[in-house]
Amino acid sequence: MNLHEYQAKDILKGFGVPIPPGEVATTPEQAKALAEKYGTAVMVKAQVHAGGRGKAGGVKFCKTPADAFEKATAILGMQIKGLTVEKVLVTVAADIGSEAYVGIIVDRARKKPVFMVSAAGGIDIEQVAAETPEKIKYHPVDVRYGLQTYEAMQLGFFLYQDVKLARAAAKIMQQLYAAFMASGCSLAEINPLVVTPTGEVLAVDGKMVIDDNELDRKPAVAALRDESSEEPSEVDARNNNLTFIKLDGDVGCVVNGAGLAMATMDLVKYYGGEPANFLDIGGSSNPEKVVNALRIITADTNVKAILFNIFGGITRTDDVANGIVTATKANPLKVPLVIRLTGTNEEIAMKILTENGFSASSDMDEAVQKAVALAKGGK
Amino acid sequence: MNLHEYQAKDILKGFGVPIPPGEVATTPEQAKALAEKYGTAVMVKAQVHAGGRGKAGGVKFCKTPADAFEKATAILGMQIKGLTVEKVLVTVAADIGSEAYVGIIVDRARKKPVFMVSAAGGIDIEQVAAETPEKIKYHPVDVRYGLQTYEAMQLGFFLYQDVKLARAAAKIMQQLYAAFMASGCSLAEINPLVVTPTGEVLAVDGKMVIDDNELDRKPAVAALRDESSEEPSEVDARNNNLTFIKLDGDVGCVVNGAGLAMATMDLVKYYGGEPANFLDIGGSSNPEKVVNALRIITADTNVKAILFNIFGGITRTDDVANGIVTATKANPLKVPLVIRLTGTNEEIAMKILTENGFSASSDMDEAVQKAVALAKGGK
Amino acid sequence: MSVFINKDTKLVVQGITGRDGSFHTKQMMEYGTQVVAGVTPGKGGQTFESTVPIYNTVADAVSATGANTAVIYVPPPFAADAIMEAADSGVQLVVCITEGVPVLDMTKVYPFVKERGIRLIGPNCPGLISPGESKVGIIPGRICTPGPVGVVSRSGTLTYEIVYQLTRAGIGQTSCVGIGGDPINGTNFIDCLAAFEADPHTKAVAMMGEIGGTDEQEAADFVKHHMTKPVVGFIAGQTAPPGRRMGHAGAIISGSAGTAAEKIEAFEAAGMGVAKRPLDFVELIKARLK
Amino acid sequence: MSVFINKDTKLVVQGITGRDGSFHTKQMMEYGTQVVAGVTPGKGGQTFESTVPIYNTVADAVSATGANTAVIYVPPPFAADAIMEAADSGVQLVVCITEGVPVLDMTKVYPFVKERGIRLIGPNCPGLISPGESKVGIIPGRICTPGPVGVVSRSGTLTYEIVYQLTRAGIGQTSCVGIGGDPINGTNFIDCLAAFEADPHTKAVAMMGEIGGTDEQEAADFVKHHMTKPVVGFIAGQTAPPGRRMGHAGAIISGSAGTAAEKIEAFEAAGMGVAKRPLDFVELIKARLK
Repeated sequence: MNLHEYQAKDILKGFGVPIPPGEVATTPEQAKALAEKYGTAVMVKAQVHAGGRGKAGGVKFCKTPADAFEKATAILGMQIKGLTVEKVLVTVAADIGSEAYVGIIVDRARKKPVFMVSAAGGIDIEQVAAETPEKIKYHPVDVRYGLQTYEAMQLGFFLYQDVKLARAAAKIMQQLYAAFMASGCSLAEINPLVVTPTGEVLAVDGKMVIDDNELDRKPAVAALRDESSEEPSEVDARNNNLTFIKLDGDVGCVVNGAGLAMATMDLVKYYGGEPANFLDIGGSSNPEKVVNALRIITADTNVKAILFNIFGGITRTDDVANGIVTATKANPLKVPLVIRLTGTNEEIAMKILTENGFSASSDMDEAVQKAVALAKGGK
Repeated sequence: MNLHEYQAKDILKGFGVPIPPGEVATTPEQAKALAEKYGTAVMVKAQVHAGGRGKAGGVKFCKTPADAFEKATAILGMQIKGLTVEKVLVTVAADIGSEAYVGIIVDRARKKPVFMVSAAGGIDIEQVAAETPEKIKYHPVDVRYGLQTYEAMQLGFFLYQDVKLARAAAKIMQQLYAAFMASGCSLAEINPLVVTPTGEVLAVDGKMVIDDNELDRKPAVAALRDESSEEPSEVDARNNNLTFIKLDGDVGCVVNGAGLAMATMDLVKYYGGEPANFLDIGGSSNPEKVVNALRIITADTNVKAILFNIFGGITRTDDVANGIVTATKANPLKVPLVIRLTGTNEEIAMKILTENGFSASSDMDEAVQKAVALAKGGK
Repeated sequence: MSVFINKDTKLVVQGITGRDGSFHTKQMMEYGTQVVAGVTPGKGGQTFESTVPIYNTVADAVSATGANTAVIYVPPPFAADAIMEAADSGVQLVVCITEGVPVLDMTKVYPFVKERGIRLIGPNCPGLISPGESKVGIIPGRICTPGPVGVVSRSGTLTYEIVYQLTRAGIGQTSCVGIGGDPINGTNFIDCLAAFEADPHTKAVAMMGEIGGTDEQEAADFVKHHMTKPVVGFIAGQTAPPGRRMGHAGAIISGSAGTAAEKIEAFEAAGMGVAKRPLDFVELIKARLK
Repeated sequence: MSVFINKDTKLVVQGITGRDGSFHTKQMMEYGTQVVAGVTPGKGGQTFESTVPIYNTVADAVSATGANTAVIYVPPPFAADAIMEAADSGVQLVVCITEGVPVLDMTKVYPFVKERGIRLIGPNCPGLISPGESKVGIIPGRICTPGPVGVVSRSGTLTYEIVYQLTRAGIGQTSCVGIGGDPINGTNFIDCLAAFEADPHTKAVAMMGEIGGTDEQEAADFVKHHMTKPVVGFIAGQTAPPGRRMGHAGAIISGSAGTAAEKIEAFEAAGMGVAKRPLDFVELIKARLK
């Protein structure tokens, strides 16, 4: 789950990271009032889950409250990478002497959180990594011990020669690490970390991505989810414990397991079709999930055929069969349905389906080819 | 540093440990008022840094407020192992179904905090350890990971068969561990941990000993020190960064290093004398320490001779010499002084002493024999 | 005849009385796995299906029954603790089926398990099966048959799919190992490839990867330099749009190091067979067993 | 000729610009120790005494100078971090002089150091000296002289006392190691006894213990079963009242396992010589060197 800049900054502030004052506005009037309150130049920054806000014109410097009003008017309602800007962050504009990058990600290979720091901040760290990799220092953290002061100081000295700045940066890195761990992040970054002309070290932008698996035990973090900034069908799916990603094709797919779901999409394409979505009903199944999956898929008017591909392990195929029966009884389908189903409790499932007038195959290639053909209006 | 029961309980309560309500009283009137406020039977418990309070009559059950007044009158001012009771804890008397022991100490051999738990609580755990060692479970904690839930549950099941009680105890152990680590303890214990007839698990007594080395960085814990309950000369010494323990002999000893200080005491005894104290001026020395050491030792009227035994390493013997000169100029000594001094900056030290009319030896046995003789009025 | 588990595997089931745990324990018992104990705190002293003794802790279960392997079916918030409990109990192999374990929990669990020299498989995995000998986890037993192919996969159901197709084509398996799709797991492709290379009965290996991460590239490198046996690989997610997370934490293309194209290229560079779709495994493996 | 340090010891001093650090660095340099670097954050680029380069971090110091040993003179709140920094920098030996390190810090530092296979001596110790070769720490150099006796002690100044008396009696030392009196330290008696047993130049060992703990008893057991060389022991605190802490965290008699009488008994049972007072070492060692 992505957090907005203002949310990430609120968390970081709670861990002691120095951040310029700022508040959220949803109207130009509010933005103007905040600029007046701060009595200094401000930045007005679009709060959307998209990178490249600056390039898209979503981040503006405002000298006066009137200026803030004007810029907020322009930014609010703007579209950035398909997302509508509903909120702006109005924040005191910091004097910027230098810009550094500080980030933490969970690294698969090292099996640890890894710091990435670079004195070349303010821009895409991916670009720095690609063009001048020597400007990035990577530092894995052993979570059994946490980030020690000496490690933070090594990172601080990588950014700054001056010991005062290095110490300030080291402290911020320890605070960032604490926030990262406490919030259940998979990524947390400060970009840019700024040194002002007076020698203050400040976090001018902040980003956090939360591991979705943490949300159940971190209700305060979970409450930060902003559903207004996401695809409604994906929100609906998530709220029903389904993993759903909308795509542009016409073959609706309901699969259990991410690997098989991807392989199913691949096979749809292999046989000349286009998947309409990725949908994983997950491991432990219950009929309700199937009902919700069908509701979400059929809401997409592009869908011309629906393909179930279920290989029962922990998922019981009889649960899936029951779900199909229940869902189609309540809301009869308007598009053809192809069912492929095998594995745990397959016999029971087949019986349920047959008794309710459905046919099902146990062969994946056969089912996919059939669904692709049906979507094309064939058969 | 020892904490009083009420202080330890306050800390444990802060970590969530369930504890019967209680407050401190310094007068019988206050004790009575508290008993009235709780409206139930209470315990009145002497708050002194001494074990065996119960056997000494310092812990009493009081059915009524009048009873509490009477018992508090008896306990306040009472002497327990040489310490005067200045405070009592008035606490709601818990119904006691069973009593267990839960403690954590830092174990030298395992180099870890170690839990000791026993269903045989309420009495001295040393007695249980000596007589029925199989009734104690020891569990070292790897501080890199902390006390995991499964470990706490193993301990919980060692105490209680019932899963609800085991879970409650496990939670308390995790809270106790958190309090232990956060407060910088060398020992923390709950004895007894009580199960009430209604199935509540409660900490009815609590004890904490803080590692003195933690106090500088834990001001809130350091502030709990109750100097009124300690030997004044030892308080004075500690406040001047000296380690001092008053003994019954007549040879005052000023030594640098605990090992050498003990060996000096041993040697005093070897040559027929009795040391008046243990006094370690520590490693990094400054003349001020010597001044304070002499002040504290000479306040003891038993002292008949003073022996300095300084072997300079990190301690500079010139600092010690300067201290002796300064202190004796300000307050001329009334008892003879024997100085043994060698090691770092010995030449400078000897020069300082000679110039100021002191003689000094570099031989320990010689100096100790001389001091013993002087204390006996010889030479 | 197999890797990691065999006829001598003595299993303790953590979460044996839960919905999934009880269902799959029955399946494992039916398959012939020696299920010697179950664990559910508070149910110590009871029995499961009138035969399997239940204990309050894994330590109790292991000391009473000599279990050497643990399988975990507990909800995600308790999974990390369950893995550590198992790793501390004396078993040598821990298989964690639970899906949804927070990745930061695994940053702590991983060194804990490694320090004890224990093998962890999973989390978020279907477990493993050595056909005809033992099954630990949730892989449906009837889709497998004994034979010469080692199977290793990051995916659950995709594994079943491929094993099922192999079995239907008469190609049996020594062992099938689902290593799980989470960013941090206990056993990786290389661990399994090395085990299959060492197993005298394995003659060829089928390996199913996914987009995201670089495990498949490293595995390909291992195949190139350390394997004498033929390996056929597959990558799921060839058509996945970049930057979107496809269910598995694993199935996200981060940077440029995790696309299907790169992984397939690595397979080809290592001289591995490459299956374009699951069904292709049948012919590719068949050709390599000759 | 020595254990742990010798002519090839290349030392980095942490806290080189502090009061104690600068004083004792000069002493070590005068003694002939190769002090190759110092560390004080913020003073990187400067030099100490115009000759020793100062770095901001130990890692920088080690990579620039090839230091293989670190000695720590930083205040107690920073000592644990300094030990870990040194242990992570590539040096093989870390000597922590600092007194007053919280024991819970050491519960974390100890496994950190062990995992890296580094030897830590201390904290709260005087360091060590191999007379004529190298001195790391604060043991006064002029009280030592080369010779055949290994010295190991929990105490600081008591070590000096005994070494001084040996030297005055013409008995030299291979190495003198002060292991420190804290409850948790990096190197114990047994580590040192084993090193002296393995050192061909050491012909006898003098060992100074204290009341508290059971380290001396375990050391005696080691002497009995694994040492061919004679060992003479001493216990400080024979007259200490029970239950009182005598300065050192070590010097407290807890339970019944740490009295002087018990320790002396263990020495005797192990066939060790027992010194009743420091001076006794001279005759006891002399007799054993013949």
